[in-house]
Amino acid sequence: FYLTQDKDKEINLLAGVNTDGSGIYIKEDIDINTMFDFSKPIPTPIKSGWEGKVFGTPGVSTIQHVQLLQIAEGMGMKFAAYQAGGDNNAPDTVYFIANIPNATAALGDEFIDGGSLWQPQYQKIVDDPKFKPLVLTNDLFPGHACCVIAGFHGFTSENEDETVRFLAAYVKAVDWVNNALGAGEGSAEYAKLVEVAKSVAGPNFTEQEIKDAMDTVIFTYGANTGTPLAYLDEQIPNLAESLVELGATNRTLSDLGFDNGEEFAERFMDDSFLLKAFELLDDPNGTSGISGTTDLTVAVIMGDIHQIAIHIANTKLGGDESKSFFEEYGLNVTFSGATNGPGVATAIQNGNASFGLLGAPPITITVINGELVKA
Amino acid sequence: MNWEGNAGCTWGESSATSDDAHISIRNLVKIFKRDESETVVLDNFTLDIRKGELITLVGPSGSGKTTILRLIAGLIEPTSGEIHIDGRPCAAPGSDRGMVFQDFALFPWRSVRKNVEFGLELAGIPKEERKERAEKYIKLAGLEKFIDSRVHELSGGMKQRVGIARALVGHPDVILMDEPFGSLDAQTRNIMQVQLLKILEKTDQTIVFVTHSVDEAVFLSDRIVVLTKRPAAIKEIIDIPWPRPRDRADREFAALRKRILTELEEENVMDY
Amino acid sequence: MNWEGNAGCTWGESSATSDDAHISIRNLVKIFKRDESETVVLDNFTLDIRKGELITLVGPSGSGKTTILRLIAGLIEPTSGEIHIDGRPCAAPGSDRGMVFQDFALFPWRSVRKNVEFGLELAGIPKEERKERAEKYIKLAGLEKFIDSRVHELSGGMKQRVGIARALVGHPDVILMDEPFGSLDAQTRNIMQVQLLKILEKTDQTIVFVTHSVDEAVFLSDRIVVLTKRPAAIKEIIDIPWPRPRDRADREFAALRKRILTELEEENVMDY
Amino acid sequence: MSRILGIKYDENNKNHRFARTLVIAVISLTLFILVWWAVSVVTGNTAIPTPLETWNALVDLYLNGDRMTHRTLGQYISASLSTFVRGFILALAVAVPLGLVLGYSKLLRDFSNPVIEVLRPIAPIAWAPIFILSLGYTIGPMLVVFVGIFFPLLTNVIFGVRKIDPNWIDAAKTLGASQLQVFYKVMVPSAVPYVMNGIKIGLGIGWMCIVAAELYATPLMGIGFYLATQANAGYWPGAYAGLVIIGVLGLLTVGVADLIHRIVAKRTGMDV
Amino acid sequence: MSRILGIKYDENNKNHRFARTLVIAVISLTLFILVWWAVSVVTGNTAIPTPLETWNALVDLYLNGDRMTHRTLGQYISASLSTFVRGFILALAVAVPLGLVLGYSKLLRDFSNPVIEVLRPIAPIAWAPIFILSLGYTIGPMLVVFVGIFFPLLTNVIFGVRKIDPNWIDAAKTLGASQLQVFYKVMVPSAVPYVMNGIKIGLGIGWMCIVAAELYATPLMGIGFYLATQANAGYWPGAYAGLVIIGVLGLLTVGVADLIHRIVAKRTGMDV
Ligand SMILES: Nc1ncnc2c1ncn2[C@@H]1O[C@H](COP(=O)(O)OP(=O)(O)OP(=O)(O)O)[C@@H](O)[C@H]1O
Ligand SMILES: Nc1ncnc2c1ncn2[C@@H]1O[C@H](COP(=O)(O)OP(=O)(O)OP(=O)(O)O)[C@@H](O)[C@H]1O
Ligand SMILES: [Mg+2]
Ligand SMILES: [Mg+2]
Repeated sequence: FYLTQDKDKEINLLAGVNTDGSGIYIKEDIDINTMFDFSKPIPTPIKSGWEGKVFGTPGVSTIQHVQLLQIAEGMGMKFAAYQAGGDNNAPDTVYFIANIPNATAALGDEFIDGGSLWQPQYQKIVDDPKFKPLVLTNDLFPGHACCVIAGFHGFTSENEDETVRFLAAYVKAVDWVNNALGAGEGSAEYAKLVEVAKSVAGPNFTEQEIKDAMDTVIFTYGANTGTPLAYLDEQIPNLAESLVELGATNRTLSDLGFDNGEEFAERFMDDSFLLKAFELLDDPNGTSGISGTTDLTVAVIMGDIHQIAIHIANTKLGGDESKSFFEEYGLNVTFSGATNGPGVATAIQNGNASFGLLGAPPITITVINGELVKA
Repeated sequence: MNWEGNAGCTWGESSATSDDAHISIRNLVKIFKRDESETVVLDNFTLDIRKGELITLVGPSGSGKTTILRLIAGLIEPTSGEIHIDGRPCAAPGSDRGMVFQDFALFPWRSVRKNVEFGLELAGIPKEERKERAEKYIKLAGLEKFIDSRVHELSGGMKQRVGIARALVGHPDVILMDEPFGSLDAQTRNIMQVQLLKILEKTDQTIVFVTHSVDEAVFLSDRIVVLTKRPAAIKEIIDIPWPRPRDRADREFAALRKRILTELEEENVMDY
Repeated sequence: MNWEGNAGCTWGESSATSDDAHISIRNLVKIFKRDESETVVLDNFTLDIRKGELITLVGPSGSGKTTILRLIAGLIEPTSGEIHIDGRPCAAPGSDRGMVFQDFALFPWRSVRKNVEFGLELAGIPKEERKERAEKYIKLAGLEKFIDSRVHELSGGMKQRVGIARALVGHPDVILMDEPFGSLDAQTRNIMQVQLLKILEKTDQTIVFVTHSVDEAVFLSDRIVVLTKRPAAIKEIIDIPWPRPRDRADREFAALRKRILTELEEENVMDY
Repeated sequence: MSRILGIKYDENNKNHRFARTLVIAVISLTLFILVWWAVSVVTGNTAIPTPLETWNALVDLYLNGDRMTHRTLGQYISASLSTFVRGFILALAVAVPLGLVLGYSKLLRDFSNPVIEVLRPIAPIAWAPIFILSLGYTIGPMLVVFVGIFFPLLTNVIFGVRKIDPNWIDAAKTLGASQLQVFYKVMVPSAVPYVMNGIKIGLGIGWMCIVAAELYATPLMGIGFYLATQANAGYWPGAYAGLVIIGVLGLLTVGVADLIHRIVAKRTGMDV
Repeated sequence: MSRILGIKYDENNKNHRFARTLVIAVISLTLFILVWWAVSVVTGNTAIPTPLETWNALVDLYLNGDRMTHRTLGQYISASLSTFVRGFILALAVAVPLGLVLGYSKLLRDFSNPVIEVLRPIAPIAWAPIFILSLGYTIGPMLVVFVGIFFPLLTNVIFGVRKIDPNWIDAAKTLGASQLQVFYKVMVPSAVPYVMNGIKIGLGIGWMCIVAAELYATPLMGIGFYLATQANAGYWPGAYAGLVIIGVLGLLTVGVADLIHRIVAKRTGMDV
């Protein structure tokens, strides 16, 4: 079932998806100012407010989980699993429940005092009287990487052309999304964007929730410069090192043969396809040589509008007669839905999907634990 | 086998002296219904059994022997007709009529002792007395070495002796035995017949015995009731006044045996 | 029961005429080992069996009768000693020696016909011939009405007749019968004995028959081998030249029965 | 009960018995529904929808599909069943031949036993995260079902082969069967009822596995996923509709196997 | 195998047999580990860790707890077991008395049967979303385990009461037992082995349920959660360590029940 060459089971980080776009919510009756000192440029957590509280996260290796972990550890506290019916009163401990991946789960859970989730689930939660917003992760970790596109090396190395076309269509979609947001309410593009977002998020969300949610997200495939993944180049080494340090991984970078995060990131990230995609986009005849369609499976997180661009890329924006961006580039894309980042990581890892959109931490954790790239 | 020439054992004697009907079966009818079909097993069956005798029912398979025993035991009810014991009608089963079953029907979760004590427990007899009486009968059955054994550790013959001890320990007036040795092999069976006579030696119980073996019937009985095929009627009642133990090689023995067999063969329609 | 006065049936005759050993058992030793203990079942056992005779082994339980049959069948191997059939040594089991089992050992997933055809199938006999031969023997056994029945629909006696037909249909030289009627009730048993004689009437097979019933042995056999208790030795070999069918009420019959029983009782140590 | 519509109930009439069963079943299920209804209304607990609400949810799902996921009932069911059937076939293909061989060869059995005993106690559902995450959503859950069915099936087949009456093997040998013929003419057919029994048990466990796997790995998009999302969304009638569907499918899979098992067991007269 | 260390292997020596079993088990398990290792190394598949990596993960979990959740192995195990034990006790308390009563009373059985047959096919794990979401993390999973154990236990107890040899009841009646005495002196004790058998089967299913419930509902924080998070984080040695723990606990729960069942069955001579 598995390809035996080490290189082929590698997973590489190919492009960005978004930064920011998650938020921490908290019970209505908890005083926000006891948990953060908002007078600092970056809000600073206050230990006494956090102690003993229970937070819901969408899974132990998701970015939301890791960020809460970083906050807790930053205050010298343990971030421990909450056991229903167990003893949850240890000193210097913040608790988590790691299966709160959506608004329904959060609103239905009897134990949590708060939690962290992506948009638009976050918006839905804070619109409910039970919870209120505590802080956006943008404000805590400005510009933090959130979702990224990861690719299965076994696929990308054999299908370089398709990979480049996939990224090109994706880049086009991100640009379209940002244009639509720029054009603002009232424009046809914006209306279309909201329509697609609504169908992605599901019937549980109101239009206003969707709009509010999209305002907090920054959509990006990477800065459009010579080194497109510059912001990730900056963050991934640090992320990898701190994940290991925080105990969020079971293996260390040296287990994989790396001396530090930079070395790891260098092997893990691959911007060559993205650069070629830019070339393809710049070529006015870029789509003329494409004949036929190739089938592709892409793993996504269900109901996550961070990943709205991938859905835009698969939508016939000009009506039923037109082609979607993917179709323009000769691709027939099927989505495989997972409930959280680790689910997507798994889909890529077992070759179920050629590409996946997921948070930077889950893919990094999976790659380190699975020794999926080696020095 | 040291049952030496004790010509008249207690029940042998009383069979000779008493003429009153101890168990009186009058016009018994028993019909089993199943869906559309009816089986008339007994149709106006009448029989008097004397106090203390060993009476044997022989008859073709399916003629209704077991049914008669179960009616006397009160385990089933007659369709019509009556059974009286010493003048009292007997309906529900009770400890006055003990029963010995072909497949022993011992309680496997109880030891030999506890099996024999079962009826005494039910009667609320105090522990000490229970113990004493059970031990007496287990000794009588020659099983003192196995008193605390589990039932499944015993051989067939031993099991049946437990069954007999269990039936006797409560001093029932009547003991009903339904082919008690039918599932034993031929040799064990012969030994058991002798053993039975030994165990019964000193009691005055009435025994109603059902067997397929004419040999066994002639060996054991005071009287043999030969039944017709279903519905069971009495073909003949044969008195056997001979002393015990009886000699199978004896001429009279063989002749009687032969005669009953011939009668039975007349009844048997070999329908297979 | 219409086996009328056919004084010398085929195998009866040949038992009288042939004197050569058909099956020759020489110095047979069989020892079963289990953990520390050894059971010496046969110790230097020697016996000659004539062609076409019906020879019966009787002996105390556990004396080794079944072991002898299984050795002849080749189902187990002797510790030492030899068995020859017509001069050829017999080691592995084969279709030249058929066997009839006490508990019938029919194949329940096969119909009566398919059970009887089993050996023919193995021998690769063509379908038509198989059918013909099987039907012949099923008819002989009086089971034509049940030819397509399942085994579990038959009575015990019918099952055993299927077992006999299955053993006979392949025309084995030797038929080994290990208490074939032991699990049948007394009356069915008697009927089966007569039936067996009828079925065998026209064949010249050698029958080695094991039984617990001395009565049965006397009724059926050309010769009776009385065995001692374990390790089995030959206590006596009794020739019975009487015609068949034999009369159980006959004086001689009863006397012989009695004599053998007495011999066996000497052997029996009643250890229970 | 004894008099309905003026007709006296007759326990011995087949039609009456059938009518009784029917009447009781109807009363019983009506009572069940009423009690469910009452509990729902009295507690006012939204997590206990009324039977009517459940029924409506079921009808809605059937007519309009799942609004939340735009999947039809048929898609849900076929997603569950296709995984299930593939796992079942795989288990059958591996466990039956393996079981036959292991039942036959003591040496192989002795060698494989420790491994089986080490792997068997692992709850099959525990393999779900490993198989699904490492092998994907197609092969992963299929293997979970496989593990669930494999062990009960294997142990039943081994048990079946070992439970074979040794007399059948002896009988086959004396009818001329070679080792190979004994294997496929005796062992294989006599193991069939045990295979069926193993299938029956295995299917029940396999069905539990697929439901559990679907609760765990939502992209399987089977009926378990539907139930979980409905419950998650707090739409209890939908959740109960899911329960009903799971029950019906469970009944179908295991019920069919049970039926086949009974027929096979009855036809072969081998009551497993 | 026939000669080791110069000692000839003797199948009939108990010590030799034991030594053989031991040697084979050691070889077998060693081979198993080696094959596992080889597969891991040859495929280079990270999802198949080597036995050593698994062992190290296990030791690490034991010594340092789970770094990701700051929980110890003991906490994981006690979380799983406490839910399991509570569900088991509840099932025992409900199913055994209910089964005895339903086995005894045909009328009640007839009434409850349709309801049981409607509820039973629902895979117990399917109740997990409903129970857990509506009743919370303490009572919810306990009820899931309860449902898993309840039905096999109930059907076994009913079966046991109905399988009672009717002769035992007749025997008890003729020894003077009242209806009530028949119930608790005959039916209850004779149902014990069936209760044990039901427990054995039920425990296996209950254990599956708790593992499945933990995969589904992570705040239960049992060993199933550990396994799932390790697999989720792509740390396969940890996931396999979880498998090992689940296997060991499964072995303990079901193994102990199996042992008790065997002892009870043996002591009572009732082989269920
Ligand atoms: N509970 C029952 N329901 C229906 N028919 C029954 C029942 N009990 C016995 N019978 C029928 O009654 C007839 C007589 O049965 P019974 O057992 O009394 O005969 P038996 O003389 O003891 O036979 P055997 O010698 O074979 O033991 C048989 O035809 C039997 O089928
Ligand atoms: N496979 C075996 N292993 C060990 N001992 C055996 C084996 N087969 C038979 N025996 C022993 O050999 C002795 C003779 O057995 P066998 O079955 O031949 O006696 P039998 O004369 O047929 O007895 P029965 O009349 O009870 O059938 C018995 O003590 C028995 O326990
Ligand atoms: Mg009878
Ligand atoms: Mg024998």
